[in-house]
Amino acid sequence: MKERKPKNIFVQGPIAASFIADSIQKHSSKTDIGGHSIFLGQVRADKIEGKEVASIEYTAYEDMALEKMYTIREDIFAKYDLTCMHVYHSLGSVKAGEISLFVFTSSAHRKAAIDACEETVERLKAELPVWGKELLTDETYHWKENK
Amino acid sequence: MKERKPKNIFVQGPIAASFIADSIQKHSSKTDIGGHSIFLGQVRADKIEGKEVASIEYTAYEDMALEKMYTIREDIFAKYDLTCMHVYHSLGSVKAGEISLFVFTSSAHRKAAIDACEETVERLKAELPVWGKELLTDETYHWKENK
Amino acid sequence: MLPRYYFMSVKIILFGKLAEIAGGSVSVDNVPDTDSLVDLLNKRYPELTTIKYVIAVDKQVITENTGLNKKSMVALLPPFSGG
Amino acid sequence: MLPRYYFMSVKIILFGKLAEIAGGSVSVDNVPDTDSLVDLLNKRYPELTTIKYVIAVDKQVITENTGLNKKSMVALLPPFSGG
Repeated sequence: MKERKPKNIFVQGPIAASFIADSIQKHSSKTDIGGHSIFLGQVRADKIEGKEVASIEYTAYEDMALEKMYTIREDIFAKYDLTCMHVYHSLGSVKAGEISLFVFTSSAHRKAAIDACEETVERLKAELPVWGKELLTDETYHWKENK
Repeated sequence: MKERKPKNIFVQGPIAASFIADSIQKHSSKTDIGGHSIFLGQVRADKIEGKEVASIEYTAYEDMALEKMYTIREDIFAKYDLTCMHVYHSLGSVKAGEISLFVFTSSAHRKAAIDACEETVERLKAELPVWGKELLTDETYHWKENK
Repeated sequence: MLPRYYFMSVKIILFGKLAEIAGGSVSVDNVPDTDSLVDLLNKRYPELTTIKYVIAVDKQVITENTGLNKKSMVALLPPFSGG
Repeated sequence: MLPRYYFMSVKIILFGKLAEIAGGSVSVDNVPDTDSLVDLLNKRYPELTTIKYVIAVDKQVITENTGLNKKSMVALLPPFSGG
């Protein structure tokens, strides 16, 4: 049986800008990198039937999500010439305007970093068992669905 | 004659991770944003005839670059449904491992942000009159050329 | 003699909207496969029939009827909305 | 009577490798268009013929011979390498 050690991607609450900065800073010692591509998902104050999204409460089937993410990571590394990839997703409450997803790919050349980042975002939105419950300003809620 | 007020994109020296974090943080009040796409160009310690790139010294035809960037920005905003776009490019010396380009696009939906970021990066690499003089570890140099 | 699965109990975990209807986990007895499981759950929680979801067995989403044993990890997953 | 352009002086700015050869700016007299300018510069700085560059007039890259006047902003631009 294959040994699988999925890296944790989940963080409690929003992803802080300072956390992103630290992550970027750590790559300055990797002088074979020429380009970084970053995607950030931010909670949008969508209008739903006249009410507004105040925050999203994220839950996940964590075991399955980490296994899926492991597979996605392996596929992306097989397909693109990447130096590294980092993925973080929030669990729990993230307010409108805060960041809930951080995907970060780096490569010697920009094309690989950009394409890998986009494909990772698309795949994890489609494949990771994560759910967002949108809490509205009137304290009702709505279950989000990815398109 | 059309009034043109090109925004400055040039910063002296490398772009700090903390500057990027501040830029991300400022968007938390824009709650109509759902996705940010960021590209960072990092100076690579390329090997050139057995020597290594220690830093790049950037110069630009600034007036023309800012006009070009203005046109690129207008084209990208016409083509994609963006909330905002920010572009910063270093002038002067940037060491290997440091960041010399920061492109940041935001939109309600990820696709527009991602596509706009990639197209902006491609266009500015091809169209902005900016030059990088690669200073090698033995104090010789080499003029970089974009592919 | 009864078939081996007769006394088998399978634990199901549910997420999102499904967990609101049936709780975060339910135990069901006597379900040899996922089709039987769905039949049983639909009887117990009629509201489940109104909701779109997929079934994961051992952390893999299944697309056809799948046999279960007492070690099976079964999860009911509504449409994903991460990111 | 001499043609008007006879006493015209045009200032050229150069970048990157080109600036190393000819300096960051040069003035040339008596060049009615960009083709004449290139001829003159090639005589003055033979090394320029070995280097790839484009010409911008008034901050627009030109692709054919272009007339110049004393207000023209002419720039010689080697291959870009920003980013």
